[in-house]
Amino acid sequence: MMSKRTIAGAIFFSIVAVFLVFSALMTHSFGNPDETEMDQYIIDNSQGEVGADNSVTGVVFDYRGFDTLGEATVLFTAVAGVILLFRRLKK
Amino acid sequence: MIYNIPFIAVAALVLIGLYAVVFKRNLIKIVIGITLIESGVNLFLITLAYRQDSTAPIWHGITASSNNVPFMSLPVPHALTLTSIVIGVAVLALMLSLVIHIYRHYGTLNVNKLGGDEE
Amino acid sequence: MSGGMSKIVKTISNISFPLVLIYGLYIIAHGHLTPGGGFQGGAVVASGCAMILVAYGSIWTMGKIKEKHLSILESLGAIAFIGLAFLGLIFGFVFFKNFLIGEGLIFDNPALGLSDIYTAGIIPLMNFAVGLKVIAGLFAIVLVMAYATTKKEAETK
Amino acid sequence: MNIEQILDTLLRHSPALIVAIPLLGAFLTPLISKINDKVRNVFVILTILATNFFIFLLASDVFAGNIHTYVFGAKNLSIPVVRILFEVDGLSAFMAIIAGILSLAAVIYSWSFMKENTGLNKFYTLMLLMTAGMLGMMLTGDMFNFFVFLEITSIASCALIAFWTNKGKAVEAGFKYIAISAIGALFVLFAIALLYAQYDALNIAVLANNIQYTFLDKIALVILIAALAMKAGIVPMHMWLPDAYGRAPASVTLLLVGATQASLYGVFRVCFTLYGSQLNSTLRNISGTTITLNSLLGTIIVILAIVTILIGVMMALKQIDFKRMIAYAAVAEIGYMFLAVGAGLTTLGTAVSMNALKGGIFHIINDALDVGLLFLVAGAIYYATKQTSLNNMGGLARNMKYTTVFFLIGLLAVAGMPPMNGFASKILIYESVYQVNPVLSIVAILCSILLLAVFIKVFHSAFLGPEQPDLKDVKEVPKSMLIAMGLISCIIIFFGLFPELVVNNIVQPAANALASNTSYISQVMGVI
Repeated sequence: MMSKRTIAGAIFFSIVAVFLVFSALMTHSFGNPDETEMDQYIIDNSQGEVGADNSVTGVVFDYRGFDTLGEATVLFTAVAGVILLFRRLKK
Repeated sequence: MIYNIPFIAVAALVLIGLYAVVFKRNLIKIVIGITLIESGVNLFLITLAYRQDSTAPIWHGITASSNNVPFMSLPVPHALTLTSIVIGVAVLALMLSLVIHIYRHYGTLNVNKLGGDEE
Repeated sequence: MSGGMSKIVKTISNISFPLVLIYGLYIIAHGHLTPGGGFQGGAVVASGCAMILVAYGSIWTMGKIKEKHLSILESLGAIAFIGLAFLGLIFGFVFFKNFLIGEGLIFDNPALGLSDIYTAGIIPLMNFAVGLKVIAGLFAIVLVMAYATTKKEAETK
Repeated sequence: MNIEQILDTLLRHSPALIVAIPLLGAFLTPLISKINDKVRNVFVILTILATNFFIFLLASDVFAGNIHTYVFGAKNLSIPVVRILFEVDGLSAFMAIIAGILSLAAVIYSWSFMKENTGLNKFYTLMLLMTAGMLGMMLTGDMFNFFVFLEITSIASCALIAFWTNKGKAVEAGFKYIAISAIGALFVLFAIALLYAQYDALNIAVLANNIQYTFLDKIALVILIAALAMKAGIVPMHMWLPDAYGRAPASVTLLLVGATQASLYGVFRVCFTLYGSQLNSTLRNISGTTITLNSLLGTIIVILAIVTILIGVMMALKQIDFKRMIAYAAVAEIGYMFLAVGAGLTTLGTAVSMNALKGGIFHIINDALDVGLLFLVAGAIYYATKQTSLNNMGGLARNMKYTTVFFLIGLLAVAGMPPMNGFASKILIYESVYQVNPVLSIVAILCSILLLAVFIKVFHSAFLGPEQPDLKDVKEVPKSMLIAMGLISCIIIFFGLFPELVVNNIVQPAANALASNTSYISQVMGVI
């Protein structure tokens, strides 16, 4: 006997499964991306513009530095949250 | 040619995680399911970076004007994955602390047995 | 649990902790040259700290360092990071501008095109700021969670 | 430098500063709070005030017709767009104003409301982080950056929902919220990766310019809308919302309203800007009638909206917990916005559509203010009486005069009665929806009347009626809470008295931004 919850879950699960399998099959074949304009620009220029041998670091701290600020903020938020949750409740 | 096997693996990972989230009743298993979905998405990002016969996007002692410039994989997905992993750690830490609190209050991790509060 | 693990474990972790520390700092410092960076190196150092925490027990560790000190360290790292971004606004006229590149001061772009430990503008500085933040942040999370769970166990016994 | 040049420089940098100032404030709060509590509270309020100053500076220029872009780390845009950029158009500025007002009211309110609790340093840090996250979501022009800010907002709000850790229900609500939002955010990331895989771009304008509407794009569209609508509390996935709204401290709930609307903004951005140029494309021809994307999408949204309104109102009728009742009313209000936007989508390009969009957008700010005010009143009652159940309240009007007035204002505004702001926007929605389908309009009006009935009942039992013996010496709440409620009430009455002014100056630019995405794209793509 299946509960209502299980049935709803199964429907949701199967819809997502169809979507995921289709997207896995329809994506460009592995190793042959169609467009690489932005990434090729970064590979070619990261050494000259940023001065970093490691293009990934060039992306992380320069081209997409604002994302890294957000990422650092996420960690900061998590630390603040965990300390808040385990605080002493009485003064 | 391995065609789209890595993408199928992504779909499989995400689906296993989603299965745990939807059908399992134990909070720790739900948390594991969410981290599995996250690994699947990270794997998807990192597979997008690969170009056939490419090396890591790091210049070792050569410049872009040298003769034998290596063929490199795409750097942006690497950076996105890095960000996504750190975000995953943060979410995991918070979820586990909440699970600890829930266990303290109710003495159980079963979702069905929660509720019926003291208030 | 409160007394930590056996003497062997404590000794071994004492010996290996400096190595882990050096390795993590190396990864942080070479972030713009080799694979790695502030986050990865910070995670390595934080795992070394977590090893000490496991070996000695959370109550002993809490006696040595409190989570509020770690929280302040983390704040300092975050302020250094966003402060560098604000310095870009002041000196380079754009938020997050890599203002040391092309200025001829420290951490400039080398003429030959090959980068080294002293190049890449604010990236090495940002790596260190993020590294400090990640070390303090991850260690604070582990410490607080471990302390909260052991304290509860000790109370129920 | 004279004052004009300074203002000009500030205006140019304001998109970055709007997010950077609350972030810097959040990082400084742990250090500032070493001094003492009062200095910390003043510092937090000053930070939010500074943020608000920049928001209004930027918004005043954006509403004059300019779109601002801000590239991080470089002076000018370059093609290909490799850097993150902020792009502020009418819709973004409009949403930023909401977030600014809500966060200001929330921090002022917290001063007295949270005074008795421990852990306030972290509480204020998280409030600032949540504000920064919301504003970042609203201003960003980059898909991945949007995801990062989405995560900041949801992590901060989850920790704040579970603030009262001694109550099991609060922790449970926090876990529910983080689980739902983590899964939602991961699927958003998956959809972003799908888009990246095809176009090698993350910038919204670039993606909107290149989008082909392939099969993968359709999948990405469905995943994005479903995940963001889940976070916005649309009906099949609204289960987390009453719990989270009901269990969080009142000032946090106020910010949560803003966070929900930031997700709503995400839905609008995806539908109207990212896929905006594809909205008129024909999907299928079935025996002479063409089905276009906008009509299909609009119909789905309208159906979801009607169900959302019905369920919200029906559940609100049953509740005896004050905050949960308001939370279900909030669900219904979100339904009204979606109703208007769905109606606008089905008739895209006509005058009716423009009116519907205007009504929907005007209703976003009205909903934030009305529901927010009611939550603050509920918090005030909890502060004074320590009661949440409506059965234990009675005769509060005798001792809490100001709170009663604020509740009356909120009640009339939520139910859409003149002369409040809710009337101004709901009448726009009814008119335009009536032209799409009269039945929908009638259902919407009926539900609105039911909402009025719900709150009249509350007003009668909690504020009038016989005085409860144990509530005899209830006192009026402290000044800071009254100031926060008064601030919101003033804006509500102002909007209600001069709706034309607001619609023409603030809502119209936002509606224009929804109706066409060409200026958004050309701002980035047309530079070179």
